[in-house]
Amino acid sequence: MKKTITLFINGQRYSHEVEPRLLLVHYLREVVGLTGAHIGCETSTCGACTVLLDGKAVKACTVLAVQADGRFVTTIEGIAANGSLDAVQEAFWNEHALQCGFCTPGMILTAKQLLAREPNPTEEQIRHGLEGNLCRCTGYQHIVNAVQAAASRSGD
Amino acid sequence: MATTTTKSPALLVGQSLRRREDPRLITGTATYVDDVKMPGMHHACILRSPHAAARIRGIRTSRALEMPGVVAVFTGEDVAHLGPVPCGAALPGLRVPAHTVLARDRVYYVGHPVAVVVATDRYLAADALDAIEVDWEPLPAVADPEKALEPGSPAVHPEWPDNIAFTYKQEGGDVDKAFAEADVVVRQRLVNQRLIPVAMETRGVVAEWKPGDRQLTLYTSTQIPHLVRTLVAGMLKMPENRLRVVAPEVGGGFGSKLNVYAEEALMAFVAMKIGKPVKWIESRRENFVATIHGRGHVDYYEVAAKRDGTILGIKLKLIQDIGAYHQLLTPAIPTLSILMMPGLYKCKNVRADLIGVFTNCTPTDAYRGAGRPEATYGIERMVDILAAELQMDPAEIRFKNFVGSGEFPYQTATGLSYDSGDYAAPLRKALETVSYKTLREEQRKAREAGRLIGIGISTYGEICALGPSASLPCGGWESATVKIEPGGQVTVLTGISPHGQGEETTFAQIVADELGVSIDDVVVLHGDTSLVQYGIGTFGSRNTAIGGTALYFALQDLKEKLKKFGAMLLESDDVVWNRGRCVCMKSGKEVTLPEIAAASYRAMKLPENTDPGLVATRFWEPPNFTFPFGAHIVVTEVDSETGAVQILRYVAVDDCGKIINPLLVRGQIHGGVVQALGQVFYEHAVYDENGQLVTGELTDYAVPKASYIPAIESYHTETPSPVNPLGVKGVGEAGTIGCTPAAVNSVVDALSHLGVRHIDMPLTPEKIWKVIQDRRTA
Amino acid sequence: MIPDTFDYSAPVTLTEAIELLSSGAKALAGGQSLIPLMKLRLASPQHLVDLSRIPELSGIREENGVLHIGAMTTHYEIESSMLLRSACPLLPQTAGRIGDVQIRNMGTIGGSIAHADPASDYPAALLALDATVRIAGAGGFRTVSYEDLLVDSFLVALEPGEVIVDIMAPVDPPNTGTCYVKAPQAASGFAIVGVAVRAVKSDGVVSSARVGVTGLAAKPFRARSVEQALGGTRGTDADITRAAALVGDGVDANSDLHASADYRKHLAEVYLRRALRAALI
Amino acid sequence: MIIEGTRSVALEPQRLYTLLQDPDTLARCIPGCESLVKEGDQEYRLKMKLVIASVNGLFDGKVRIADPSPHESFRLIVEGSGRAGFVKGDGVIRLTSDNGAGTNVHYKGEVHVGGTIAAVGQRLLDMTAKMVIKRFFDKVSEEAVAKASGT
Repeated sequence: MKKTITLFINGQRYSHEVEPRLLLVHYLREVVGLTGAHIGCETSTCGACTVLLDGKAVKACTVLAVQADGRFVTTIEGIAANGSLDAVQEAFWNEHALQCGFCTPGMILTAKQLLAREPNPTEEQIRHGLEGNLCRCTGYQHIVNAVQAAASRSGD
Repeated sequence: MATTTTKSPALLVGQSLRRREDPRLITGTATYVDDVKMPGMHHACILRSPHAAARIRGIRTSRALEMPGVVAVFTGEDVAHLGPVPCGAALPGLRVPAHTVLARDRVYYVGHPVAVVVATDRYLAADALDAIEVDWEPLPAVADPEKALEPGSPAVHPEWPDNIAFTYKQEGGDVDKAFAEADVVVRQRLVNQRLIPVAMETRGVVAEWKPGDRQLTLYTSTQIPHLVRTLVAGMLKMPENRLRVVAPEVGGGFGSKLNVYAEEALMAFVAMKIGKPVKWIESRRENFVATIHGRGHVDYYEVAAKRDGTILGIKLKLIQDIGAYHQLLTPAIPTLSILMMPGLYKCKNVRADLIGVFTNCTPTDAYRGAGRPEATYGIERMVDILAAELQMDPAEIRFKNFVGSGEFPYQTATGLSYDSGDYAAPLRKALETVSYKTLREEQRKAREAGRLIGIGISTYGEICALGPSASLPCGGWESATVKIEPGGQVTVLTGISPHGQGEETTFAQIVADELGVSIDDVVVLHGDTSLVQYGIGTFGSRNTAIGGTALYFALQDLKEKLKKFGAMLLESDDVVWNRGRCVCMKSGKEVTLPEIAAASYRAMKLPENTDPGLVATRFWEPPNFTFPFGAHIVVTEVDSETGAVQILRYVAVDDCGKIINPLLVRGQIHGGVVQALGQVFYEHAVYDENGQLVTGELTDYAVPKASYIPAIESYHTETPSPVNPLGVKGVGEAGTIGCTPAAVNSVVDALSHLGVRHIDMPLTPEKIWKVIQDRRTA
Repeated sequence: MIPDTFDYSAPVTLTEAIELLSSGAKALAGGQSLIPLMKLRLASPQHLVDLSRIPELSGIREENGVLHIGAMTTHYEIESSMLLRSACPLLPQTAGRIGDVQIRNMGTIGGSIAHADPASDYPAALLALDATVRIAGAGGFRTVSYEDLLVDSFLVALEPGEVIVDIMAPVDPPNTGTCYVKAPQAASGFAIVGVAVRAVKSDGVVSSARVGVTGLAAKPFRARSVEQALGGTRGTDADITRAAALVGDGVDANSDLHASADYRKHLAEVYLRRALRAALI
Repeated sequence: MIIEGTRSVALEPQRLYTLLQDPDTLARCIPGCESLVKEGDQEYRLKMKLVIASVNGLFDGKVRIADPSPHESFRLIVEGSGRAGFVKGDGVIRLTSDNGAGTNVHYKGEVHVGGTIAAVGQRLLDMTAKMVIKRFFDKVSEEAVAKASGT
């Protein structure tokens, strides 16, 4: 009753035999060893587990690993290329868009997708776009600033 | 008063440096408890009571034990030898129920731990949990603290049928006289609803026992690793030096991790019992019932005043919902509210009667602000109610009653000594920022056009830098060790345990300035009891004011020693320390810090009465709290059709003393304000009459989302504290403390012309709509 | 929070899926409602059939003035579809109000319809659009109106072994105004009430108006009395106010932690007024 | 949670009262009832499977009839628990003639819910309770029609 799945995670191919009930977030964290996606709730509310599945932000705690079979996954560990930070990572750092850091990987990946879909978002678009990611520390202000900064940087 | 020997423009204190903690956090490479992995690690799941009150007639674990991968199931009897979950606070006559690690014959709240399953895999542990059979006999429960005080109410603990956990009184001045002489008395019942802290990372523990070394290591998501070590060692009856507690990366606390929990001792017990490392990660559902809640006040206020607005006296009857047990500081939290009763005002006559009440609910304890937001909410709402009664402007009545800037140190009626302040300054700045007069005019016009615009003001004071040791059951000092390594780099070991506040950066800024080293050469370590000297931890906005001061003094000690070595190397008595080098005043020759460090460790020659090496440790006891203050103004618009509130503007002017890093201070303010806006508009831990928590997940308990809140405009005034040489006061709770009354005052102000005087939080659209309906039909 | 064990199949043909579902398996669409329930162990299906790999269940196309939306089309695909934005803007507008962006990336219209959460967003729009649903089963295909598919809260008229294939809605004729507005519950985002309107005017007179209401009652419904009251009027503010006042008549409104029945009815009226104004004025 | 409502059933009060006391009828009418076994005087053990959406709740509990006032009213006490949580309901059912061949059934009671369904299912409780009651009376009505036409 186990299934063999093959995923392409951060550009690398992984193949494992897993129980169908294994959640993608547990697969990434415990089988593959990528612990950047965090688990903050079990009701698909908080977004701390957000990863990109075929380029789209999804909550990895509400996706089965078997559903991701054959698909491409990008985690927070995979967005800095050749040791240089992604523009959104850099902006989060510069703008102090994180405190405890627990929501940050999910927040950054959602922000990346937001900018991919809307390169010049308004503040309102940013706030709505981040509705699926809860942060309890920052009050969101610096996160909004960071997304704006990343947008203007990539627009240069 | 901060003394540095140079005015070089390169000083880092005061600069908005980006954080040195962030690279690991933004790349997903930080290690939180759930990221800790060990060979042979097992997983634990905890069975919790679904009942608020019930007798346990029996527990059958045999089916669970037969499940695949299950190695053990433990129940209350198995851990009966462990000490109770500690209550650290002491009050005269305090009733402390026996708080065992697992329930034995009876449960007292939904979420009460009953049994623990240990399996080789977390999925298998979860499966086995369902196979434990408990024979429950449900009992009547009580969830409302005021109902719990009524005669005939179910007894939470049968031994205390009145449900009173403690009573406490405090009085200053002559309250009866003040009320007798008053022109006006206003009264109001105010509720500070129960809240759930919701740190984004739930709690978790990994325990590892090494029998050969008789050494136990606990990785736990905590704000207070050393206190956990002392208290868990006590519960386990184990020598303290056999227990190492590590707070790895901690994903938010807000007071909820300023505690010692049953699971910490329980996992230690399990690891020792099975001889393997064990991990327990709290689920969010567990977190909602098994981690402390905050607030839970019902306050009855009376304020006496003269017709000109002068506040003469304040009376408060405070009912604190304790929950089923005391956690670490539960009974102490409402006493902090009482200390802060008079706020920033000169009222010398106060009386408070506090009753702590047991309910069949999750224990309450410190949650961001811990007693101080409640007190500020009380006085700041009452001042607005008084202003409305006297038809005075809410800003004017505040100016009238402020402690004057020339009156510091100011002795309050509750026995505090306010350190420094200029309370009018932030209010003036906030009023200017919003163009108050124009804004009132716009409000009047909007009202004529049928729009409901409100302007809410709060001016708050807070007690920070907790605190002098006499005020805390655990001691209130803090420690720092600074090591200048042989190569000249600096390692700081701080007794605080930051988890997002940013001291790896701010402390490095202080070190870089004091020693004149590059910030890149400074490493700040914390959170590991085997690495760091004893410390108290992170809470009560104490990190920089106390921990930073301990660091500051350790740095002064090292500078003295550096000078001694410098004098020896320069062969001169007339030397000064000048940012990274020791300079001979006569010859102008100098030696650099790395040269001195090398010489001190090599120790070919030593100055007289001086040991080799460059290490200094300081334990610093603060002489007083610090008292930050500020003013917040909130402009809101109420949708008269739906009752929904929109925040049009939020202006915060905070004075937290000297600012080390403005960027980080702003972050603290934003976060605090939004957490408070959660209380004002969304959050409420709702129990039904049987003690079921009906807001049991994030799908029913709303915390603010990015789209729910506006941009926060954050400004500062800077009044140094004389309590510590850095002049800092603390900022971790300011936003939470200043916000709730300002926001509620704003909404009430929007409806004031309808005769609305008060609405309890959370200000949900339905509640506001009903108030408007009632007023319009009245 | 971990689901019970189950078997899993991911068929690539509809026939295969129907066969598996006929033997008692449960369909998995986007999983955004089902997986949380499974994690809470409130749902424990023994066999999940993942429909995501069946090509004919995806995609949006127009055929003879009728829009066909594959059941496995995600909320985001609907929200961002240029075709729908011009031909039937009510659907993208509604899809854009569902949950959050991550949920919209995974969740599907077919899954949402089959789950039939009475506070979900689509029902209001699909009722207002007079949508029909094509269903495949062992015996072939059948088409039912969306309204008839809805039986009760969380209950649709799907037999075991049946799969929703696509949802069909007409292209908006000229002079059509549509709008979906909702009062979201602050924690979950589900509709406390949600109101969708599709109104067509000809010669300045409302020739047809359809109103779908979600969240208000145990079953989303069409507010026929409102529709009748509007029909034939010029759709002025006064007409709208008069018609919207009828929305709660005779409705047994839901009441829960988040909103009382009275408040829900009141909100439905207010939001309906707003939706009608947006659609008509 | 207070549950209150009225239903009309096409059977006169005397016969409806008898029908509602009959365990076989109840077993057919209680939604999801898998078994109803007499355990004592007016007391039954109930096993039911409640299916709401994907939620599949198995409940094991007791049904007790108390304070019978023949043809007029009785009290119904239902207790059940399962993995999803536990439910306790206590209500009074009153039958009054509708002055024709039928009965107005008025029910009022309190339902307490605990466990997972209480913690996470708040927004569904009210409508679920209504739905269960509706399904119950729909079945009772069917039985009543059968009874009425069968004589």
